[in-house]
Amino acid sequence: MIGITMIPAEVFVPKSGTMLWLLVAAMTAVSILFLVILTQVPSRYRKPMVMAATFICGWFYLVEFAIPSPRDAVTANSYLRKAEFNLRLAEHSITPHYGDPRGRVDPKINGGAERIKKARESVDKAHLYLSKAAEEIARIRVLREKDYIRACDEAERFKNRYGLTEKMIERSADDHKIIDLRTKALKKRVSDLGEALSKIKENDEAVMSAAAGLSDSSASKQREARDVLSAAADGVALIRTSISDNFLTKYQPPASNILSVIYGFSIGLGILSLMTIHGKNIAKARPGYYNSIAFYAALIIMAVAAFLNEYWKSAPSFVKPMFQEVLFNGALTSLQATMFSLVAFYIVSAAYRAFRIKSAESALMMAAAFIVMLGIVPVGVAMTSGLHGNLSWLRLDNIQNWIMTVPNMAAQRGMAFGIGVGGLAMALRIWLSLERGSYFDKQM
Amino acid sequence: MDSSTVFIQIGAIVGAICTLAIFSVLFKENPYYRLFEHIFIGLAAGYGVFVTWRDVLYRLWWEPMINRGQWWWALAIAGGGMFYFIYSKKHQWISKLLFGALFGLGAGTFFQGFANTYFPMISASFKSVVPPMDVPLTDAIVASANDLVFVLVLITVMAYFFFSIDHKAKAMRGTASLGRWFLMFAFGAMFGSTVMARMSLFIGRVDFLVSDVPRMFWPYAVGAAILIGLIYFFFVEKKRRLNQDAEPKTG
Amino acid sequence: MAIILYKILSARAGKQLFIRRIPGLSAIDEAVGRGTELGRPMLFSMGLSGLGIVAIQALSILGHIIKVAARYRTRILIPVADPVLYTIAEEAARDAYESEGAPEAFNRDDVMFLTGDQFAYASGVVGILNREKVSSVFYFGDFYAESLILAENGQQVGAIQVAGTPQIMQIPFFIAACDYTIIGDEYYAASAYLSREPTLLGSLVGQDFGKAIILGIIIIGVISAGVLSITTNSAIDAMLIRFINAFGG
Amino acid sequence: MDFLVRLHKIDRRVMYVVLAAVTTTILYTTWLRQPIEVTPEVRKAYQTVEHLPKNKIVLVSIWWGPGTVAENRPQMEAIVRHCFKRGVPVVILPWDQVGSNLAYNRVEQVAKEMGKVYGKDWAAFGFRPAADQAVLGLRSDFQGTFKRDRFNTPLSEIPVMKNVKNWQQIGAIVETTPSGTVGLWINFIGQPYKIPIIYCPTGVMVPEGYNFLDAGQIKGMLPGLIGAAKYEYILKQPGFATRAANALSASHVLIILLIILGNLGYIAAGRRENR
Repeated sequence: MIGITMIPAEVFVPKSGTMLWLLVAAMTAVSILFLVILTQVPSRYRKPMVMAATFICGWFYLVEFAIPSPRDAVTANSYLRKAEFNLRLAEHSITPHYGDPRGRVDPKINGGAERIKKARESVDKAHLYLSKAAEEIARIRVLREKDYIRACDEAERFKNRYGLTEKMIERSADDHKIIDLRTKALKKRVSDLGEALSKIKENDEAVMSAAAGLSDSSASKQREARDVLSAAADGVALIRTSISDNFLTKYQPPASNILSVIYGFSIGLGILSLMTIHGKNIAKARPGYYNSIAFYAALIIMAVAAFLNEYWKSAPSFVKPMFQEVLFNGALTSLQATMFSLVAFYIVSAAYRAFRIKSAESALMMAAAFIVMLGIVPVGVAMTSGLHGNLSWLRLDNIQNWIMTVPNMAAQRGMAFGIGVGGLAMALRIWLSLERGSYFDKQM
Repeated sequence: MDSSTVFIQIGAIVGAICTLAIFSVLFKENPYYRLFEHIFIGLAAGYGVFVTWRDVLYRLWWEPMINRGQWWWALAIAGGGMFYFIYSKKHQWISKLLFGALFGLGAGTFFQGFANTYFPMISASFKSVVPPMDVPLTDAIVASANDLVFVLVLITVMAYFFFSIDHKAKAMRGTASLGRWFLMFAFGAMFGSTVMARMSLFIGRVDFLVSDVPRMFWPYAVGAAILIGLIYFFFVEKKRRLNQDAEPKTG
Repeated sequence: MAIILYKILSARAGKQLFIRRIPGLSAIDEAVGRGTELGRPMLFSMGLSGLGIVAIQALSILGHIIKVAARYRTRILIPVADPVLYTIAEEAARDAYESEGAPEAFNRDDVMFLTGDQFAYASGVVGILNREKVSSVFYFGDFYAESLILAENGQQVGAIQVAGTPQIMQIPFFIAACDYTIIGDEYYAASAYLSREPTLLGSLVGQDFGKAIILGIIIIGVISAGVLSITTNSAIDAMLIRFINAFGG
Repeated sequence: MDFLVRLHKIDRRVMYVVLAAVTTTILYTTWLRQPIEVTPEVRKAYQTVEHLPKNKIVLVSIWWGPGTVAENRPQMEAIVRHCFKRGVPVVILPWDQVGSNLAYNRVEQVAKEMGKVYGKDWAAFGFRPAADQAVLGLRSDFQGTFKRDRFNTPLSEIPVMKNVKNWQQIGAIVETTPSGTVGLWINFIGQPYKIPIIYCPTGVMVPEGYNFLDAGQIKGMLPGLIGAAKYEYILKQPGFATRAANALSASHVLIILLIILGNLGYIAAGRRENR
């Protein structure tokens, strides 16, 4: 990526040599100037500025998300939507029971023949829409390809005019074109569309083979057809999202890069905090100051060894194993793994204390934990492995499985909805600066 | 024995010392643990600095700016610099400007994630509670009973989380408390299902100590442990007890 | 979203709203009180939260706790795992002390950064819990496998502990080891419940409506699925499939 | 009665010592057997290895590190033992820095035990980042993608890998992993070339694994540590996994016992107060 807007705004040209350093220095000065100006902002403008910053930043992601799809893919998208709908309809027509993969539609009873016929019709329709969508996507792909080539030519001309060096430009691996943000976005669009095309073809073939199996009324064939149809419907839904990016989507990676860099600067704050606290401990020789010395030693040795290992090409041969085997594998990962394994002990004492039949609630927790704990280990499984046939559902491993997939899953989902909506409300309050509390109420 | 094997063995011994140090906290917080806690934080922080530089600042900032001539990246200093205004009493608000922007981004990404995460969960909850007709009767009953339980649990649990309805209200009392019971049952199940993974972690550490650490380490370790224990008891603990007797307890 | 906004605005206009009791949140004040009685410091951990709405909610709760603590000049230790959050937490803490008129009670060293490494952070907090003999501990934020390490150590030093996290998998461990645990989206109700600020209460009622809508959709979906299993009428089928599909992709 | 009441408040350190002692003792008790029931997914894995051709290599992919070594290493070991027993060549392919050493050391031990020679019967690569590119590359150009083994020896000098040109010389993939990485192999190797994949996830990843199994995308699975124990059971070579499974069972039973004791004490204490 050469620049955010390399071609239209010719100011943003990569530089090299002295000019680069001058500009970097100048931009640093501008940054500092900007910060100085900020210090002079009168206090009554401060709050609105913070609110505006919050609003604009939230807006970027919200709008990117809310705008459905680019102009060029609207038609293709609607075809795909129709195809998906018909696939689901076909799947349903040959499913005797919603959401249950078993059973079959018998053509002889209960309007079965009618249902199979309907499924065939729907599949044919889906096929039709899929081919229409493919046509449409192929058409816009050609257009985007042309755009891409044009943009590349422009970038090439640009490169020659400003004498950019090889290091400063990024080339795409396959066709040696210069890549900047715009060409990159176009290239991605072309390849996305190409991929969508081949995916459509794949799904279409699967659908047609499923259609051939539809008239076979055996349960296994029907189940196979159902699986194919449902997978194809999911596939089509995926294709729709893959071609639905809009004019803001391409700015997401650079935005997240900028964000990462700004975040990266904050590591200094954290380390500074650690170093001052431990520095004070040492300076004042507080009790346990030798621990702080150990902290400093570990921090410095680790950081120095890591940097040497990465960047010092002609380092003596002990540097690499010293860092990798002793500091990283030996010390750091052992400490992490052991700290993690402490949970094994704490889980015992916590269970012992908490699972008491004081109340219905803790008794219930205890019962569920008992069954699940026994249902996973061989000893527990062996306790009830004698149950066969009609009683096999009473086996501990089966009950354990049922608890985890039915009531547990449902309860987790019920909570997840609440947390999702709660988060949404919170996000909304933040975005519109409606949040209250000491931090947010303070005058600036 | 080549030199890399030696380093691997040194690493294993260092690992054993660290492992024992952390395990010692199970008995009591002690100077040995405290020392390794500080070393741990130091190592992690040191490695964190390196990773932040290599994966973020170098790759995304320094490299494009210096090697590819994208001089405008220097402007990021303005953004990063805003953090450091928290140390100034007078100009604190500048950091708030940055935080405001970051809050906004956080909120925006949540909006984006919301639909992707929760819509599929909604549609996956559409369970048909009607027994299927073309399968054996027992299977049909089981299937529909499962779906019924699922929907029931889901609804009662969601009902429990309504904040603006008093749980003392008649219609809510039963539903919400049923929901709470289901929740507790599910929590018990989650607890039970985690035990095995955590136990295997401990087994992993034991296995590490036994099969990866060189055997010759152990006599020294036991000797050192006894020595440290004796020193600790005679010097530190005795002194502490003496002090305790001498001075009245403070704070 | 529109409903939440509407409720916020109508609450600001002065409409009275009812909120049920949430035991875990009522316990916060009790825990702060105990810290004051014992004269030992308290600890507030946000776990591994990075900057996001979970952390902002945790900061709101922190603000409330500090306000109560500042009245009695009780120390509160805040170890943080994310450098950006560390800076914000420091500001939030300072602001809270200032708004209670006790800026001198704020000690910058009480807010400390402890590395972003999950278990290094846990080991540090364990050390602090034990050394400072904390009286009460609050866990609000994103917690993962370290939840039980922290909560059991807090239990061992005899602290009264209150926890809440949106990470569902960690709630059982907090329930087992803490005195009070707030569950699920009670987490997001916390700031409204504690402050009784009309804006927040309104938002809370808005959330209820949001959940009611989801619940309604699910009930309709379940009925549709049932109907789909019985009927063979193609018009109804098409309609219901359309409905179910609306949430599928 | 007093004894019962005391059960109400067992000191946590006593529990920790008992837990550590019981687990460790059982972990190193070789004669103990608990009834093990072999499940179909493990039997399928066994059958797959049993029918592998001897002229193709088995790629053992290592994603784990010290965190899940107790679950993933026995899985790897059980399958490697089976392969060695049948004379199927094994190649270790680590994507984790620490796991690279842990896996190599264990396989070396096993090889020594079973009289297998490095280079002839098995080989190992060093740690590699960027797994997706490597997997994409090895399908068409195995030699060019990897170039050298763990000890920087060119592949052309290692008998077992000399003739591996592309996917056609790969007999099976063994995926030992603590996270959702198996999709890579399924999408790029398993599905297009019909190369069997044996999936060895940790306990928490198991439910997801059954979906792959149902869809036929993997040809067998060792669900967690218990899966490895079951595999050893079929192999009739009880090893670490069997012992570790015993230890797990014991620790579960121990916890349940402790909870029951705690409740007995609680009831007893309640009675005494009432009196």
